[in-house]
Amino acid sequence: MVKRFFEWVISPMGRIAVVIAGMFVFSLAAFGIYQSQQNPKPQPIQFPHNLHVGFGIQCLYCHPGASKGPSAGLPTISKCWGCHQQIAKTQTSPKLKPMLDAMTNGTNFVWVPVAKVPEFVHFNHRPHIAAGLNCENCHGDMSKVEIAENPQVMNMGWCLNCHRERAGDDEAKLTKLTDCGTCHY
Amino acid sequence: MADHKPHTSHEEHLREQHLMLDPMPRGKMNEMVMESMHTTSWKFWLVFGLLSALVAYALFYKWGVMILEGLGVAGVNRPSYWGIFLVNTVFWIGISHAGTFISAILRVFKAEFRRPFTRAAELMTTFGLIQAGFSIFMHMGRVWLSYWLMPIPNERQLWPNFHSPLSWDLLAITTYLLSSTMYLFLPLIPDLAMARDRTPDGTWQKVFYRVLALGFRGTEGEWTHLRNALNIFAFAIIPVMFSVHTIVSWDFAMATRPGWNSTIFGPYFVIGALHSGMGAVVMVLAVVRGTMKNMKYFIRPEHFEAIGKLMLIISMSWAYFFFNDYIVQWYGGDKWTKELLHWHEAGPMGWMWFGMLICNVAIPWAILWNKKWRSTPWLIFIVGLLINVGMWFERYIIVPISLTINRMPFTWRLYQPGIEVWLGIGTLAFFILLYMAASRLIPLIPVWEVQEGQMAHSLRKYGRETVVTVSELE
Amino acid sequence: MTVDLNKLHAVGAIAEEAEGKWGMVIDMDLCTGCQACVAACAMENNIPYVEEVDAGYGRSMHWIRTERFWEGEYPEVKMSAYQPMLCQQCGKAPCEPVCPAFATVHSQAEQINLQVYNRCVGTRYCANNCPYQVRSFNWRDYQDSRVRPEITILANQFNPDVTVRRRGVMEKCTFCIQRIHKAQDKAKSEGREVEDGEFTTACAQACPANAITFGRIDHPESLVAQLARSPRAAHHLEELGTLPRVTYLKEG
Amino acid sequence: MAEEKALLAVFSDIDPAADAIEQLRILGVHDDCMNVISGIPVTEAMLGRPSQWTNVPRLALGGAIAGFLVGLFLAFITPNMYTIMVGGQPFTPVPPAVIVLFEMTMLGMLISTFVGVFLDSLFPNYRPMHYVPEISDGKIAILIECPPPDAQKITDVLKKLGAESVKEAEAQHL
Repeated sequence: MVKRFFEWVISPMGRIAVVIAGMFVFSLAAFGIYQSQQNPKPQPIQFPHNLHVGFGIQCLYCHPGASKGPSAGLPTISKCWGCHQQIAKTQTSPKLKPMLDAMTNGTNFVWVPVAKVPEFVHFNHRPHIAAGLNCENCHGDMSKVEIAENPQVMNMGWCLNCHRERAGDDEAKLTKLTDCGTCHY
Repeated sequence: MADHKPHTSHEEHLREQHLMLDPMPRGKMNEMVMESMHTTSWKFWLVFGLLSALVAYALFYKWGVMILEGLGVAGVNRPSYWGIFLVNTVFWIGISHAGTFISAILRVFKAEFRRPFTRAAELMTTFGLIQAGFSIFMHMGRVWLSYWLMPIPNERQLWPNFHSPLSWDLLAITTYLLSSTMYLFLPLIPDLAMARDRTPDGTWQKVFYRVLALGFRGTEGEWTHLRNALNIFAFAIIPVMFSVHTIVSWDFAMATRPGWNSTIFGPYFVIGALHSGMGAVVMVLAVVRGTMKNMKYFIRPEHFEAIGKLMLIISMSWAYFFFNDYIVQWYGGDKWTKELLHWHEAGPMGWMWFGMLICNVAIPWAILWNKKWRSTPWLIFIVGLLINVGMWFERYIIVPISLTINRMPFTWRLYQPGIEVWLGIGTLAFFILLYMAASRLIPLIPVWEVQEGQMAHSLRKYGRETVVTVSELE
Repeated sequence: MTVDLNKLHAVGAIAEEAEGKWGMVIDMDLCTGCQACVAACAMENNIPYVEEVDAGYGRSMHWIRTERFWEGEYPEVKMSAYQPMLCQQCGKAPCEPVCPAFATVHSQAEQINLQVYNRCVGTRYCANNCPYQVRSFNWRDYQDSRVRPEITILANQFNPDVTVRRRGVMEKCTFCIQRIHKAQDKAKSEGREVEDGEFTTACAQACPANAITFGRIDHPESLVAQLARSPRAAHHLEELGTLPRVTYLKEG
Repeated sequence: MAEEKALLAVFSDIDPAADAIEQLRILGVHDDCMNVISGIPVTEAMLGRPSQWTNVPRLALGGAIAGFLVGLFLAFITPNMYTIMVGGQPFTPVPPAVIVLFEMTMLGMLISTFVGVFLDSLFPNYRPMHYVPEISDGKIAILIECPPPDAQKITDVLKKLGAESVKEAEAQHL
């Protein structure tokens, strides 16, 4: 049996099969490494979400747009400064130096959005909040993460699963929530 | 040739005429076929090199430019959203019909003249479909997303739209391409085994044939499985072939456009496909006979004569269907259709309409009725060429010229081809290139089928006449 | 197993289709052919600026166009009325079933035709099959500043509510669905229904002669429904059975 | 298997081969222990051999059924996974479904026929096998498996019947 297998392996078809199998294993490994090595995107300041949420600051304090319109918004430096100017550590901490510099120079820094939908998707935060969803339903529990990461693969299947679940047996609601024109136009 | 029995001059004449009655020792025949594959002059390589350059430039470079820049580099515009891309798609699918027609329908009906050129015709099917695939992918605005048309499981549960004739088309062409490739490969296995046996060890050809021959020896079991499979294929691929071009015609016939919405389009397209396909087969056979060594033994005037007869019949059927399509549209009297018919004949491209009728009807009828003329390879080559030109005109009239006329006169505008001319030339060059490569790699003559036929044929005297008899091998 | 046709939207949908939700009435008596609607639509919907050569070759991409016809030979020319032509938002649209990728679909929520740009692969079958010839195809990357540097300054005026399309994608009038969504969202947040005349499409808003009226055609008391009941009302190519949602008021 | 001996007899024509098969049967060689190798499809009837069993038609039927089921899935199930309204048509119209069913049935049938040849003939097979290349030139070979004591007797009979060569079959790389 072993001998026959060996004979088959050295035959042309066997070699091709070995090469294909090798490529398959290699691509699987490469994909796995790629998946596990994605670091959170670098931000101008390595903003610790867990610390701020731990202080009891609400999500909507820094991202107020979520309850009003399409975009939740990312805070500007003056919003940070509102609290941080009263904190002594702001002046000394090396981690907060970019903010101090930016404030003294009058410049701003640009946060890198982590939860982004493609440009052909028109996502609106307001109806989602109005429907009773909480931030952590989509963005994960920020009291546990230090640097914000997107916990979901935000693709259309993920959106639709939730839409279908929440519509339940309500035909009209399902029609509205699975309509292509609700998000794509 | 190598025959020891005494025979009359009539018998000799029959032998000379019919390949099936002119048996040759099988070893020698194999030798001839192998020799034809290995005899390659500098002219072959010159043409091969030129065509390769043409394919690289006209097909791949130009297509790359088009993908990067968008379809604006082509000539398609507002009323004529489909241009030469679709013309070429229909044209190449049409060409591909000849292979199935010859090898499947003639196999089912046991038309013995098919034997030496079934493979040449089947190669046309596969290569023609590859060009059709190229043409249809070129036509797409975002070709890199073309996999969305395939039924692939996905997390959105979005599947192709099976209401659309294009989805049917995709299924039909995929089915046809796969099945015709398998149908090409199955009867090729014994010939690959033959080539493997006659190739010296240590060459790359040996490895090539060894891999492709799959270890075929010719045991009783192998032959039985192969013969059963070929029978199933021959019967099953015929409806597939008819469905393919019917569905291609439905791309047009299911639309709301005046001039397209016609119930006769299905059979009309199928006959048109056979028309151009047979023309193409005859051209290929004439070229193969003229340029490849030893092919004059295999491909004889009798074959051109037989195909010529078929071409004449198909040309008449095409004329019948054309007239059927025309008179119904004309008599129906819809104002847009009338406008369209007038545009076909008297518009700026009217020469094409008349050229189509001359190439597809007048010339075949004028030449093919004569047995001597249709047995002359160069003459029937020209007829085949003209039929293909005429059939290309026909598709051009159906696609961009008919699209010019719609129900919104404000948008009427004539179509002027752009980069698609290059791309069309590229597909033609690629077709010829593939064919040239195949002619040196695989036996163009299905040797075992010819040998089987020669075994089955015999001459028998009935009274004062010697007639050809065929035994039923299967 | 019995199939509930109503559940499959097969029977119910067709009956419902005949009515529609949003509708438009265009009064050809009032239209002066000023092209304000064309410009407004282009601004609202990020319609690319197609250069002279392409436009001259029949590739202008406007979602609404003003068709003009004349009768007779040159000096004795009689102009007929201007005819703004846009997507008729057919109830039974010929463009929809022919798309192999489900890129052009019927919105069951809004009862209009949708073009899903990101799903479009560019077979252009829908445009061929549209009897009104109102679909436009992105022949080139007209709006990519990497391809056309001169577009960079125009990029600032893009409407953020509408996708910027790229090459190889079909597009067409959407009845300004972004405005529909906005109005519905606002009304919902205030806990009410959308009122007639609360919003309108860009073309109707821009029309100086008020020739275009837009609104809920299924509310009999709305302005658009009243106008659509006018004896002058007609639909384009009605014989094809496409159930257009745009009603034209003939001259007279 | 070890005690069986394989002989390969090469004949130049069908007639002596058919005679040889008959003689072998008289000598007590069972039909299952013989195999005829030829370069063209010589039928079993010509050689007086029992007809061969083939699974290809059954596999083709199975493939057709599988293809039909795939077609049913595509035509009737997938449109209901994400219901999208197009042109006021029902989600699963029957006439287009017929086309899908037809194409998928044919595809399933033809693929399984093709695969059936591979399965039934044990293709691809690159192990060394009993073979002589002359077979493709028109020779007919009979492969006989017999107990070693009978080998000499069989060889003699076959030689007498016009075999061009009878030798112990060697497995060789094709």
